[in-house]
Amino acid sequence: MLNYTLRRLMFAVPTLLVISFIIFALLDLAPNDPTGNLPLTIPPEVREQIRQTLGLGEPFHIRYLYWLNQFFINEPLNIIERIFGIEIGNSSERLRIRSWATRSPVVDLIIERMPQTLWVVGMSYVVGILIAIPVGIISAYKQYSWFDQIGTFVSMVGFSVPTFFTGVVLIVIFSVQLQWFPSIYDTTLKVTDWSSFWAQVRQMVLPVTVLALYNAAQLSRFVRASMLDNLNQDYVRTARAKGMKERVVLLIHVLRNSLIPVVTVIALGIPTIFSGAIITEQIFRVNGLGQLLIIAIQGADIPLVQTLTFIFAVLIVLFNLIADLVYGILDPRIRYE
Amino acid sequence: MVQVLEVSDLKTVFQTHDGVIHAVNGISFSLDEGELLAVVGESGSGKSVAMMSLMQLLPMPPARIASGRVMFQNQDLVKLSSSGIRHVRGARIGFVFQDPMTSLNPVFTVGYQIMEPLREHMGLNRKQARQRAIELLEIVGIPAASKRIDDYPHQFSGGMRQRVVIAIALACDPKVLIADEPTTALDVTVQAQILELVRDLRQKLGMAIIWITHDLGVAAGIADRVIVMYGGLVVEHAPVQELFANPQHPYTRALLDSLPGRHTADERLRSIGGQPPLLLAEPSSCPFAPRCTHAFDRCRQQNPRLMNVEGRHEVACWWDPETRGPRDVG
Amino acid sequence: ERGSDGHLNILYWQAVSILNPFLSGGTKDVEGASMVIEPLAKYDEAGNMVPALVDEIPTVENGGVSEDLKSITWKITEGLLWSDGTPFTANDVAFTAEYCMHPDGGCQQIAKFTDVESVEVVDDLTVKVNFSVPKPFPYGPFVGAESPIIQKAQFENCTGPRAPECTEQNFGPHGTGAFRVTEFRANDVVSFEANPHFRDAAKPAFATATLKGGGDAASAARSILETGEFDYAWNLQVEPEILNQMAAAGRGVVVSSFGTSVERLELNWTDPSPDKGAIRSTIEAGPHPFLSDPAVRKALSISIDRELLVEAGYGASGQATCNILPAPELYASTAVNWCLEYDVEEANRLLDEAGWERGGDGIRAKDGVRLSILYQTSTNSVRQATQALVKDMWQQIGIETELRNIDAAVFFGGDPASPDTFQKFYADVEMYTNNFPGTDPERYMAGWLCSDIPSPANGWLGANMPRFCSEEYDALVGQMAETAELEARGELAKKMNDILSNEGALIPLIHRGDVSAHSVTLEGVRMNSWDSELWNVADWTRAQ
Amino acid sequence: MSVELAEHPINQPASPAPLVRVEDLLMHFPVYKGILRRQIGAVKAVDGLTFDIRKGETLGLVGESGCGKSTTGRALLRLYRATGGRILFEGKDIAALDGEPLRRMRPRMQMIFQDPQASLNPRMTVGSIIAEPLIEHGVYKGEARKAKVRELLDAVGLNPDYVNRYPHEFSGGQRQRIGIARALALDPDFIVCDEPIAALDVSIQAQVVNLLKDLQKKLGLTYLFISHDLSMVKHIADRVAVMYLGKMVELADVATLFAVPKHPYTKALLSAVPVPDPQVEATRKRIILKGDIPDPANPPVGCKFCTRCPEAIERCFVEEPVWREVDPGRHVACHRV
Amino acid sequence: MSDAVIKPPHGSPSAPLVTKQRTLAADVWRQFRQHRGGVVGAIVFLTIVFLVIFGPYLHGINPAALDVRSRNLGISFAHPMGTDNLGRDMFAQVLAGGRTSLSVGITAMMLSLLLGTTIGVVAGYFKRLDGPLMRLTDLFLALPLLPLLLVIIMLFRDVLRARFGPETGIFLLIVFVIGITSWMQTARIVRGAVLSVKEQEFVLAAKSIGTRERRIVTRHILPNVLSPIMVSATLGIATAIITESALSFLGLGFPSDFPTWGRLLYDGVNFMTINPSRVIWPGLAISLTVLSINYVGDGLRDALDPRIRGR
Ligand SMILES: Nc1ncnc2c1ncn2[C@@H]1O[C@H](COP(=O)(O)OP(=O)(O)OP(=O)(O)O)[C@@H](O)[C@H]1O
Ligand SMILES: Nc1ncnc2c1ncn2[C@@H]1O[C@H](COP(=O)(O)OP(=O)(O)OP(=O)(O)O)[C@@H](O)[C@H]1O
Ligand SMILES: [Mg+2]
Ligand SMILES: [Mg+2]
Repeated sequence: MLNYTLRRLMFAVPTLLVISFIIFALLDLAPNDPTGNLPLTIPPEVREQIRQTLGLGEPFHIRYLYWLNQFFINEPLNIIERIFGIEIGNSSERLRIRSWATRSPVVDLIIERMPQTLWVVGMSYVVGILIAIPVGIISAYKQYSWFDQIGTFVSMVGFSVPTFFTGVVLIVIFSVQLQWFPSIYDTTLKVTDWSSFWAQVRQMVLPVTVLALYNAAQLSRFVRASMLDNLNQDYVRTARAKGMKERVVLLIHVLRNSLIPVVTVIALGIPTIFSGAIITEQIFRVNGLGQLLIIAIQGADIPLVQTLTFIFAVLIVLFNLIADLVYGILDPRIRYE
Repeated sequence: MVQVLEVSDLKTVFQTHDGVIHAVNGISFSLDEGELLAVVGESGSGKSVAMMSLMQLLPMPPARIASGRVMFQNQDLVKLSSSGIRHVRGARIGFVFQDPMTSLNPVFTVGYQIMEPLREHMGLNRKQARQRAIELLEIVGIPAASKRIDDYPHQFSGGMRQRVVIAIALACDPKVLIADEPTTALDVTVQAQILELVRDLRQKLGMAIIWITHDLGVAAGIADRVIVMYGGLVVEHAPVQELFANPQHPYTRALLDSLPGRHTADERLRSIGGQPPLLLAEPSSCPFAPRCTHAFDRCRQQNPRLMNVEGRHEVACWWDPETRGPRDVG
Repeated sequence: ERGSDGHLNILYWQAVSILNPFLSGGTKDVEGASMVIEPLAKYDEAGNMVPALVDEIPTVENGGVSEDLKSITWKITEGLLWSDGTPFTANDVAFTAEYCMHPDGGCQQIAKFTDVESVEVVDDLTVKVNFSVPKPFPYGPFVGAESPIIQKAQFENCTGPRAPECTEQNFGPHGTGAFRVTEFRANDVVSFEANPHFRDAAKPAFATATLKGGGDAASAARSILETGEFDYAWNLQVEPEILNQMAAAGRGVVVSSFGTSVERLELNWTDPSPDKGAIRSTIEAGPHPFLSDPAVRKALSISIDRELLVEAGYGASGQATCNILPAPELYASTAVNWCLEYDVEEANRLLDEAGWERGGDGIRAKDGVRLSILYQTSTNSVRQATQALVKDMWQQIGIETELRNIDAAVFFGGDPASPDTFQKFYADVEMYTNNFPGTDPERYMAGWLCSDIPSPANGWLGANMPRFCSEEYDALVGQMAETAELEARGELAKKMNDILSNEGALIPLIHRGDVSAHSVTLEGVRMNSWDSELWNVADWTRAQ
Repeated sequence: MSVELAEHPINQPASPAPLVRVEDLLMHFPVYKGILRRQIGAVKAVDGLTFDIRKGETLGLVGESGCGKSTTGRALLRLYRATGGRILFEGKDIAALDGEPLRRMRPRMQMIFQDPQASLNPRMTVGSIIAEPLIEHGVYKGEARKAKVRELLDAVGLNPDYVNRYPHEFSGGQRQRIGIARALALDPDFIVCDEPIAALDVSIQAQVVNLLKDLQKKLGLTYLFISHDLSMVKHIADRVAVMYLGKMVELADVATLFAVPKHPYTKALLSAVPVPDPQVEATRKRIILKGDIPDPANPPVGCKFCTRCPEAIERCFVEEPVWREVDPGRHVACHRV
Repeated sequence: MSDAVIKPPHGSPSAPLVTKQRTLAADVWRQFRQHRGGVVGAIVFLTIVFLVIFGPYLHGINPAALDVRSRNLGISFAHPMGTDNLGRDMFAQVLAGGRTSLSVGITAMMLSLLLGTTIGVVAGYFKRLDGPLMRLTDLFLALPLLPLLLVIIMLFRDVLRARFGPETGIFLLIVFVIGITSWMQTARIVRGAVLSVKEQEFVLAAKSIGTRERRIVTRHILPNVLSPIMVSATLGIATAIITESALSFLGLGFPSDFPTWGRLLYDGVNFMTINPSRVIWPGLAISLTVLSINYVGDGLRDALDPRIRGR
């Protein structure tokens, strides 16, 4: 198991390097331009000058090496410094990856976005899972019942209706007509007491609902399929023959086994928490990492896009690894290999 | 002899897309204290369904117990509620299934799986249960039981896994143990080990056992009485010596005949032609009639009931091997 | 009374990314910064200059501008304080010029400082800007939201290449404006509180404010007009019927004002056909196969029903126009209004006369040249609606149109490798809006000089998209640079405007206003197209 | 009634020429471990076998699960590439053959599998399953092929009109007949029967065994009959080989072996077979082996059987017994013989 | 024991003699008819396809015809689904949009299936290629989509436009773009399935009769991994239809006056409260299509599996 992990980690490094190179090259080739969103009143010569000061004049491979250095050495050092409050070398001289649009270090921007992303997208993922698992269990346990049929129907509809549509529908109903929930997420809200907590909950309701429904739609299918696979296994009969309660049979014996493949699906989905909710974040102005990425792409803020996409790539590779590990932890047959 | 279990006229059907499958068509038998009853018959003859019906272990739907009584300790098991039967399962009747590879839950330690019924039915606490689980593992002959108790099923060999399954079934000192082909998936040498173990346990614990098998050799070696099933019916029932010495039903005879041991190498084996019945309707005639060489008109019109031949030997057949003609019935 | 009206919620759906307008020329950033830092003088909603940090606007008459037009002297109001409590002096003004004019600083407002030779600190409260050439309009530096004053003490170590590294400063500049920054989250939200050192002790009325970003225009409008969650929202370019419907809820008011923005079609005078290869869309490629025909250009213009475009896409925030320079009043020509006349027959007649015959499919052609137009613009729902309408109108006169829309970051970007930039103009017609900052059109009109044609030689830089080249026009531009007198400058500008329209270098469509909305409870909003919309945020109050 | 073939004299004198000769066959499956996936050992599934199979005879191969019976069978047919040793098929070494030459040898030797369900592609009709070898080797075309398929079905006692059915529509015994028909399609000389009756019902086993015998008589086939049902092996085989943990422990004439087993393992095996006669069962003396079969990746030193052997002496724990001919035609590997 | 019963082994009562040749198509069809969901799905889907193909001829209004004076109309006899904000007939647009959306959805799905299946099968079957191909899959999962699209479109748009004309060119481009960015899930799932099918005995059986690798893959492996492929296919169509709308919205897809369902839905969202039919119809069209294809897929999966077919 440990060996396996180390082996996978070892392979991850070259994979990531290749990915980073391709991302870098791709963005370099892409035709959008950081000055594209400036007002046309800024004359072309000035734009050219801006482009030069952004470092676009340097040849590609030099910029790539700079970026690698910044990403793999400087930024980690900064994070270490920040955590431990120490200074390693001349930290003020250290070049950092800076966003072109905000001129601030990319890593700071990303850290700033974390709370709302985790709150909203992460919570929606959690809620999605919490909906999907019981729905999947009941659908499988009562296969072909009306509950199962409706579940299939709803999840297919949920899957086929895009979030830009459901989001606006919810806003029109719950913010405009009923005025129950705000349509705009306030990222400056700090939870200090019950009323601010309540405000936080209220502002999370709509975006979380939209995303959670979408996530639950997909995941519940997985849970159902996996439960069905296991319900027919012999050990279920053994458990019943031991006189275990039906609840125990289902929720301990079957569920634990069914969750093994599901947990890996869940783990593989976690990177999408950090990247996948672009549209919903836009609609409710959650302004998390998704919105940061989309703004960066639209504004051709290449350092920001490079860093974000590369972090996503790292997360994907990492969670692939974690999925395998979780599989091993849950499944003793693999653990003891 | 004291009867611990009495089954009468048990019928189980499956409701499927293609119609109702009559898997068990009114079987009756009884089980005495401390006795080993073997149930033999070919695949699909309803052995497993019958035994699982006793314990309501079949998925319902599609299965349904159409009629019958299963008297066990003055209770009709068929009429018990789902929580009522739960207190019988595992606690007073243990069950061992065929495939030791799949009948243990792969993600829990064997200890956990043995302790589960102990805590559920006997109200033991964790420590007591664990103690008892180790004892049980020792009883079924697993070396270093206190160490192996925290292992997972996949760390055990097939024979050891089957021992664990037996240990689970024995956990709460059941009155009756039902074993559904517990050695079919095992090697001969391991099968011998398990059979030895069971002989041993019978002596020590003295419980009644129903042993499903399709290996007549196993039945011969272990049973006190044998039931032969065909098409969801009991076609013959006799003490073991009697059955092998004096088989009455053509099916039993054919079965014994098909065994290679009774032929010389240059002889062709005798096989039973044709297919087992489809069970799409309740049998109105003898289900074996289409494959039977001795069948005559009555066989195709009337389904024989079990008739006593002599002593505890019963057979359901219109044909009499003694006279090689119709049986003399009232 | 300062701080008595609680909290002000402003929504800019394009989020503010930095509060230093010298490092980002984006409107949202400039306007966001205008809550904090101010120029010496601002423009009011009519386009008139009003003093902000000075007592009066320097002119030749009051001696503030030298006779030779080569310098301007600003006298700073006494007793002004920065938001950190230190005094505001001429040094800060001079430093601001130094900061922006640093060659390695990448200052995005450098155009404001064109021809500035030096900025002298005469005394603590007097600063003099010297130009290298006579400046008939010397109000470039330090006027308007694009050229505010930053604090020397704060930015001293941030000049040149270090400018981008001063994140703290760029995100929270000290200013003289009504508010000061308490928290800055790039591309998300800025929190402000009232500036305790603001020059008017009674202002601002609001104690705190937030400037939220993100989302799209329609939902921004909704949050003012329908849910009432916000007080003010900027740039609501949404289909008029949607705005009207939302406004019917009665929670907010839509306001608009007109500046110099004109949505126009630029016609490619050169040949953009792909088989020309590298010289595609340059003078060398030769004249356009059919847009070089004045009859076609004219027909294209008069066959467009501009009123319909306004109705469908702009509503109250658009006016049909034939001028590329529709404002200020002084410069607005009336000589080219012929094109406002929507006249399909006339257009058809023109084309018939010019020999463009309709073919079997109803599309006109002459000598094997079909009137088939590739019409590109940036991606934006109103623009796509306009495209669809124009396509339909041109269809009526036998012209076929293929539409294309391109992501704004690509279209308006200057990537020389991309085929889709508006400078390269690999299409027959392109549509976008342009305007000029402030009120002086000189530089803007100079965009159609022969020398300003984008080409590979100048790295496709240049503002002359139609590749229009006329000696007469170039002469007029030269003349304007030497004319100081306002009336005369107006005449010149009108002449240039008329040439462009009559010749059909471009087809002006709509004089676009800015649209914003504010809550019915918010008072004191004076929509301004010449300066930041938030220029008078200090005067905003909450209705009781 | 195609099975009712003309009676041939039974047990024709087996021609002495070996059809297949196996010399020191080794089949090791490498075990990789560690971060670099280095080979750290091997599962010695078959560890040095030497024996002959004579033309026209049936060699029975018995032994416990995992002792390497299937591996031997598969290695003989070159479904595995042997780690060492020679496999002489009519004097030609096929152990080193590869690619097209090997493919051309395939028609000579075929296999019948244990699980008739798993060895038939559930998505192919019986006709196409049986026709596949004919197509692959291009021996029959068009109508002739159809005719051949029907002929084969007839030969194994299936109604030729079943060509368009799918395997699941048949009973276990019938499915096994399909597998036999497929093996016969190319007129092989040698067939490895890998537990062909283990998955069948008692009442059906006899049919299949009869069929195999009939075919052998009719077509002069040579069988390697792998089974753990000793009573059936006794019935069908001419000679029997007993395997334990990758090694052969005893090889003899069927009658001799069952009458006087020499190797302790053979003795134990024979005594473990239940006899369908209560009288015999009640009086029989059983040898119950202790413990489990060791891990073939990590076999004991000395005699492989020493860990379970009731007769083991000290020498058995150090020295591996050699495979020697103790009587004519009788091989044993045991120190105690 | 002379009384043992010896009877011809064939002629099982469960399988009455079938002498009639059965064809696969007929079998599949017979089983498919049994699947209620599948049949309803097929009827709905075929109705949609029929409407989309022949509807424009029956309805007779040009979807591009503008009439600003009659914009944002509700349902009327002349405009069964009302009009949009430029006065275009919604029904005509939904019909025209369906042609594009369906053809993009189906072709893109097929391309992504083809890619995903090929890669999945090769990775699963050939052990040596497994590692590299799975890393490639990781790579594609990690690539930033939008810049990738921008690059692809920049590189190929003009070439394709010149060769196939603006509409077909863009069509090919979109199908290509969606195809190459959505095959990864399929590849993973197929690989997993292949890994388990590969170990089945019938594959070994095929090897033992000398079947060539290529045929083993096409005849034995592929048909047995059909079911996960079907699942990916049904989900793939939905994703493709929605991705197309996102592309169009970004200006990377079809020209803006070229309706597709996704685009109609997107454009309609802001008009939802003025004219609900702007979102209801295209939304319904997408959902119905996806649902019906899903049920058809379920039915087909069952029908194609002979084990289930027999029941
Ligand atoms: N879930 C089910 N649905 C429908 N029919 C079933 C089901 N389970 C069992 N049957 C049918 O019931 C009959 C009896 O099956 P059962 O499992 O009892 O046979 P068995 O004698 O135990 O055979 P084996 O020796 O193969 O275990 C068979 O014909 C079988 O097809
Ligand atoms: N492909 C393989 N890779 C690694 N080990 C293998 C492989 N095939 C078989 N083995 C191992 O080789 C040993 C012998 O296996 P084999 O299948 O030949 O046994 P067998 O005698 O046929 O058993 P059974 O009676 O269960 O069929 C076993 O321990 C098995 O785990
Ligand atoms: Mg059974
Ligand atoms: Mg085997």
